[in-house]
Amino acid sequence: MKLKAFILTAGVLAAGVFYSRAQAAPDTIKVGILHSLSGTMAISETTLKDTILMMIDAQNKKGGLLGKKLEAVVVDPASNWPLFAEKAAQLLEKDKVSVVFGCWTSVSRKSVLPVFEKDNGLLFYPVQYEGEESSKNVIYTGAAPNQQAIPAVDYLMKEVKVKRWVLEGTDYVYPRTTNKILEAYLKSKGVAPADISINYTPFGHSDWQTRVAAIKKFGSAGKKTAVVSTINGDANVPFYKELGNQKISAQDIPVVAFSVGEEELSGLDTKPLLGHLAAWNYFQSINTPANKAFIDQWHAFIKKANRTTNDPMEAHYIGFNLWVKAVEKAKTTDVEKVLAALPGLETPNLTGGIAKLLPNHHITKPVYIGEVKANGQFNTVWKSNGTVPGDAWSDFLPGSKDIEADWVKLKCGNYNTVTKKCSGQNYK
Amino acid sequence: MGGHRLLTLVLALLGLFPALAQAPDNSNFLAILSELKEAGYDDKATIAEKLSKTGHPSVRSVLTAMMEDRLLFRNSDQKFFISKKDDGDPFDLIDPITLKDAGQAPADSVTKIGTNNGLRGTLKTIVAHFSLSSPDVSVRLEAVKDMLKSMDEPTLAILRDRDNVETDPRVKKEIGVGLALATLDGTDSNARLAAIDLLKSNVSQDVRNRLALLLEKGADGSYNEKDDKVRKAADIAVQNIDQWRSYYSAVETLFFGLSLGSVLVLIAIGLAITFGVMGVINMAHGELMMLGAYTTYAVQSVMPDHIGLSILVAIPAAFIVSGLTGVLMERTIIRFLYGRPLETLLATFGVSLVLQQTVRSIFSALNRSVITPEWMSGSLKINDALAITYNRLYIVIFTLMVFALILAVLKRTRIGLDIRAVSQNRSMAKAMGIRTEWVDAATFGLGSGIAGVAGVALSQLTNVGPNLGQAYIIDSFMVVVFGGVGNLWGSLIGGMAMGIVNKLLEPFAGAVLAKIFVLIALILFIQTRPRGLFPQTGRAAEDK
Amino acid sequence: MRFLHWRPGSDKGGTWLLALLAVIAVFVPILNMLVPASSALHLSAFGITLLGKYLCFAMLALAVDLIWGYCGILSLGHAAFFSLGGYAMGMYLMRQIGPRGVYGDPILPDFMVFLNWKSLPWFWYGFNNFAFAALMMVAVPAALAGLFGWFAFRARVTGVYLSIITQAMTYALMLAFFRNDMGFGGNNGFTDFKDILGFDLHADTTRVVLLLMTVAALAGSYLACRYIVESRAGRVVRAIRDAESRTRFIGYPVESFKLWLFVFSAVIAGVAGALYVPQIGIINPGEFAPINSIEAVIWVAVGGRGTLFGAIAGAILVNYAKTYFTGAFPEIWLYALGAMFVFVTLFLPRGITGLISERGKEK
Amino acid sequence: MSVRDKRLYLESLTVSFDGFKALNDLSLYVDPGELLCIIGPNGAGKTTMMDVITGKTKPDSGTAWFGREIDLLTLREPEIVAAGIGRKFQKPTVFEQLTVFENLELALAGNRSFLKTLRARISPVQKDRIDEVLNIIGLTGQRGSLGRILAHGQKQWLEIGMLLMQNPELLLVDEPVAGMTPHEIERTAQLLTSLAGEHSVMVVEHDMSFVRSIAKRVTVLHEGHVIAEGDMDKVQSDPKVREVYLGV
Repeated sequence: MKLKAFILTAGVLAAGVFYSRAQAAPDTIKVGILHSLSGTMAISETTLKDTILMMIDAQNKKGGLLGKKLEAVVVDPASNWPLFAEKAAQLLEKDKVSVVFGCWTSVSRKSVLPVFEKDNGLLFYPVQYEGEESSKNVIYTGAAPNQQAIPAVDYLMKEVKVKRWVLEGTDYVYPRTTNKILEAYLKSKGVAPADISINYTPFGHSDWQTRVAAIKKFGSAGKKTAVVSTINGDANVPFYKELGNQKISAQDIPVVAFSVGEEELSGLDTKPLLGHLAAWNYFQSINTPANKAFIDQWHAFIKKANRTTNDPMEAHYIGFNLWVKAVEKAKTTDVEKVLAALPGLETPNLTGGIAKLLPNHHITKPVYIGEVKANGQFNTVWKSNGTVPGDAWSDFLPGSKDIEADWVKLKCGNYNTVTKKCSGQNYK
Repeated sequence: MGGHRLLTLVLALLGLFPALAQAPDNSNFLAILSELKEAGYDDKATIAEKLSKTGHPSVRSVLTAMMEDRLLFRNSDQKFFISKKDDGDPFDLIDPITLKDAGQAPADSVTKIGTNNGLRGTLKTIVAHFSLSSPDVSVRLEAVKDMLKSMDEPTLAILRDRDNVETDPRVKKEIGVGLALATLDGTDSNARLAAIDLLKSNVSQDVRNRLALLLEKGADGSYNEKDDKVRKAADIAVQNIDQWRSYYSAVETLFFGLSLGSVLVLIAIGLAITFGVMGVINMAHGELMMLGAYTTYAVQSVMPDHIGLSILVAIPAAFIVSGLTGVLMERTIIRFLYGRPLETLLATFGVSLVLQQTVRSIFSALNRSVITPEWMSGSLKINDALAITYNRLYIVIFTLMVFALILAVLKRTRIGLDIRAVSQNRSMAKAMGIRTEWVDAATFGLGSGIAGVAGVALSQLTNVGPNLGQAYIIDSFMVVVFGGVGNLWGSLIGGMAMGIVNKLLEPFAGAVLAKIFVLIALILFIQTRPRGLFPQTGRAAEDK
Repeated sequence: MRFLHWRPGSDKGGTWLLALLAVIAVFVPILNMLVPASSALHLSAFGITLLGKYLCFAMLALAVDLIWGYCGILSLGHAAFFSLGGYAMGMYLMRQIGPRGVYGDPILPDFMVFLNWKSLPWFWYGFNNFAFAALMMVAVPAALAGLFGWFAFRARVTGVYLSIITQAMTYALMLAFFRNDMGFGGNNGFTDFKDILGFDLHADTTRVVLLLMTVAALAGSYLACRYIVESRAGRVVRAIRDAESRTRFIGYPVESFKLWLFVFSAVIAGVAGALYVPQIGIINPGEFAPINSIEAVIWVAVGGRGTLFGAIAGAILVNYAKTYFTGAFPEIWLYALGAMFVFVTLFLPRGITGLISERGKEK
Repeated sequence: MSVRDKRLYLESLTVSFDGFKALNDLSLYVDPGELLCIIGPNGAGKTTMMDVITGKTKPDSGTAWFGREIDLLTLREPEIVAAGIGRKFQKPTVFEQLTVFENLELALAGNRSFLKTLRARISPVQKDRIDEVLNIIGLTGQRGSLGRILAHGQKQWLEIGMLLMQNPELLLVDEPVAGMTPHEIERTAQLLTSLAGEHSVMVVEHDMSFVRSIAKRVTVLHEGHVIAEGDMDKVQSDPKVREVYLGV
């Protein structure tokens, strides 16, 4: 009866998936890594997986944590959003990890959020994002819009004297929200609606002829024009190539991007980007001892002397150290206790400043604006004095200006200061 | 005599007759230079102006160096130097006064004078004054254009003088425009009318904007421009210019459509052969293109000093790489699946997954940087309103060449004859002693090779990464089906049509809706012509 | 009850399937609720979700097999029907969130609030009512399939042409749903659901019940499909697959047979999608991706097309393999998956069940 | 034309495929219950004529009436079948994946809509009818075996059987004995003659001896046109026929 055999074996195998494999040795602390290793997002996320592996490796060399070794549990959500939720559940319920470092896109974070809140897990999210969120179970080590977008626009307004704005983005939640915030901000600075042009293109948009021609036209109205680009990953290369080919130089119409970093630059011909801008909280080119050490450590770990470092890597570096500090302070990896220990903790970032975890689960970050150089690095042209605290809820959006997040006093991620009600996660 | 004095000043600036200029005041020059150390970007700009006014022979070299991020001072003695390259460690130093070699200095022992876009812009204009005398016409042209960006009295003077000695018509024309624009600011009514008359044939946006200014009303509702005659003339001129510009932008849109179309055709031709002629639903087609793109990257990394040439080398290389991969696929998998096209869909899909992961393992998941050679970047300027980007232009031409080549191979050569024979009646062909096995392999290899060649073109347009293939596979299928399976002409016309329609819609509908519309149109079209634009009778057509 | 009758032994696979489903239905609640969480035998919510996902995909595979395996129509767009069913359910679940969204807006879902939507778009009306939503989960896929099929079959679009335009259909839908202006949450789609019919979605009991419903739905649609393929209509359909014009000449309205089957198959897919969403907890345009439809076809091929049981087995097996590999060898799972497809098409043309039945004959 | 009611009227039909006239002003009548043989060289338009009758091809001009009431040119294939015209193709096409019994079952007369067939069950009467036909075509032994394993001749008979299931008033039979063994040919001849009388039968065939063995009336087509009619001897003695067809 082959069929029976088949079903039985299938059943037996299945058991392997549904039930935890041999429980982890008790003297290790499991650290989950939830980054896509295949599919469209693998480009960006594999690096972050390696970053955490490096941090774990280093920590174990230092003798581990609470006298235990750290053990990485790597899974591949394959750039598939539902799969993110599934893998998150696997890490929390089956592998019983103490903390998870992961996600890149907003949708992947939104997809795992309910899982983390249900199983009361702990996620460190390392990428700049649109804000409008603060979960008890997530620590946002990437930049909120007020730590990246707004300073960049300020720079263009003050230093470059830009009068006319193109907000060009990929059609998803991060650009939509960021552009809404920027639009409101620009108008509050007295920019006429006619001098703001907002446009969205689909993911992986590769034929930019029409759009760039339109930008060129918009920019030739006699006023200094700049493009604020929230274009996502793959669509960038063709965009800049088209700019270059249509003879739009950084002197004529500078483009400031929020998602083009060293990693992306290493993957493209920098010629058409020369002089264009990017706003980040970290540049590999920033010359501090901490950064130099980090870069050397990275090269040693990845065994490639030309691999770049980038902003989300620093975010993971900060996040990991914050977690370690919290665990040491709480003397346990229990999520509740760690979450209680986290707010207020400080750890040095790589650019000579201090990253402090705020009650809203965001951190303080410096802001740097750099111009792209031929070697794929950034030439810093502006830096914020001191660090900027991350703001979960933008003051420039009608929906969210009344909302604040505070996990210390209010114990709420979205407390409405007008209705005095806490909705969302801790809805009463 | 003022003109003459100015001329000497100019010549002095140009550093042509240092003798005429008063002996260079080095100390003053260095003094101004050292102000740069802790100046903000705006101050740096004014300092640069001052430097240029000193008329010191080194001004040009120093400012150029500053513009190119090569101006620095030694931390130890605060002494200024020019470095030969903007990067590297140590720097090879040059003395800013004597312009002689001044030894080396490790990178961390010096501080660079930072610049930003704005500052570099200013520097460019200043340096432009020097380029005016360059023997190279294009450089002079650029120089004039740069100077037009910021017109002030001295610049104007220099331009006027240049105008007298300039011989090249293009440069002269540019200067003419510049002077005319300047005249508009003047008061002499006739001169201004003349200027407008000269400008109305110029379709550049800047000119249009300047003229349009004359038509604007002030806050009190009255025209800023009091002179009616001038205003009317300007009005006519603006209308004239706008007319031309809209005409040219229509032409531009059409070209956009053609170039998008040719990309679609290029990615479809290979499939038209493997899918159309052989009836193999090759889901790995996209990955074969990806291989072509990676081949381009590989070629460039072995010949980094001949980027321009590399593309030309990459084309045959990519053809071979993808072609051989195709032959391998055919021999090991597909030949067992003839007459079962849907099975080929599954198997080739499996292959595509493997190929993707392979390049990920070899080249990592990161995109690879394929450099655009000089001759493919920039655009062919037809006039101030219309410019056609070279890479697109070349791709249109390239597509047509490839297409013609395939057609020739299929129609004129022996193997082409065999291919058509086998595709129409395999058993008969066999009976006539054609080695169908061999022909199948060759056909599939050909189609795959073309895919590789298309990959080379794509490497110039978009990311070279593991996902390159998936981005294009669907479009290529659409094109082939739209055109009619097994009909190359169908693919050509179908692809072009889809491209043009898409681009005509995009300005109004936006990229997404345009694409959706094209897809729906395709679905409806297939209802009316269930076998595509050019239905083909034969094996592929009968396949289920 | 004639609906359940079948010639004994005519369909071993089916018998086993129903048995297996029964086993799941009995043991899952026990293993999850009665067995303490400490015990190694405890079935976590994760396990239940995973099972639920497999079974939903199995239903999708069933739908594909019904029209491909039995009628020879290769649809590369079935993910569209799956997703539409899912979106219908998603819209209901979004409305259930009510004031618990992060902005606390009693009516508008969060994504509408931060995109400054002032009021609910008309096509969202009624979705706060489950009955209406449930109707839509079936009606919308059916309507699309009906419209599309009516055009395509009447025009006698067949073979690869049909396959490709089904692909075009789902591709167009994907692009459309990616647009934030559409009012379906753009790229993020719907997520962060709270409860269904008043039951907390995160509670294990709810999840168990959802799983049981999925089991029932799968068993039901399996029986329905078998009823069809074993009826005379089923024989006509197979006749169409093997000799379409002949069938036409003995006087069967081939187009309407195709249309009925296509619509029914779309409905199964829609229900599958509707059950998928509350268990997985998210629906977004990615589900429309043509690649998903192709994968569904591949499940069927792996399992063995033309046998309902094979389709289901294939779906479960391939997805199990996917889960296992992405967990065990994240770096190389694509190799394994790819190799599997090639292997199956080359050496198991009739899929795994084909292999099994052949072995059966050899004995 | 005769005053008696004909079963089928084809009058001055013309069909041309890009220039080439497959049927050229073809006129032809079939009496009720007669067995008419159509002969003619390749490309004489025999198959095209059948295509017109069954609605597969629409003629450029001419009329085709089934009895006095039914204008075939206005009907679609299924409707024509329903009207009572059955066609057997040159190349035998039976449903390979279905059993002989199921093949015949599908051919049963009766409502052909999806929903009806979904609930359809075989009534005893229908079962008897199927057995009867199985008997006529001599496949009672194979009732349970799949179509694809039948011998060539058996497939031909099964297909004729499928026509009989719908008991059509007019049977179009295209080259029934091509590639048959003499024994099979003999069986086929008996089968067809036995059908005539209660059905009108129109046979297209190359095999002269076979035609002679069954035909009462023979019509000769050439270049889409009728050039001779009558019994076998008359036709064979016709000089035109000898010229174009027998080539003597």
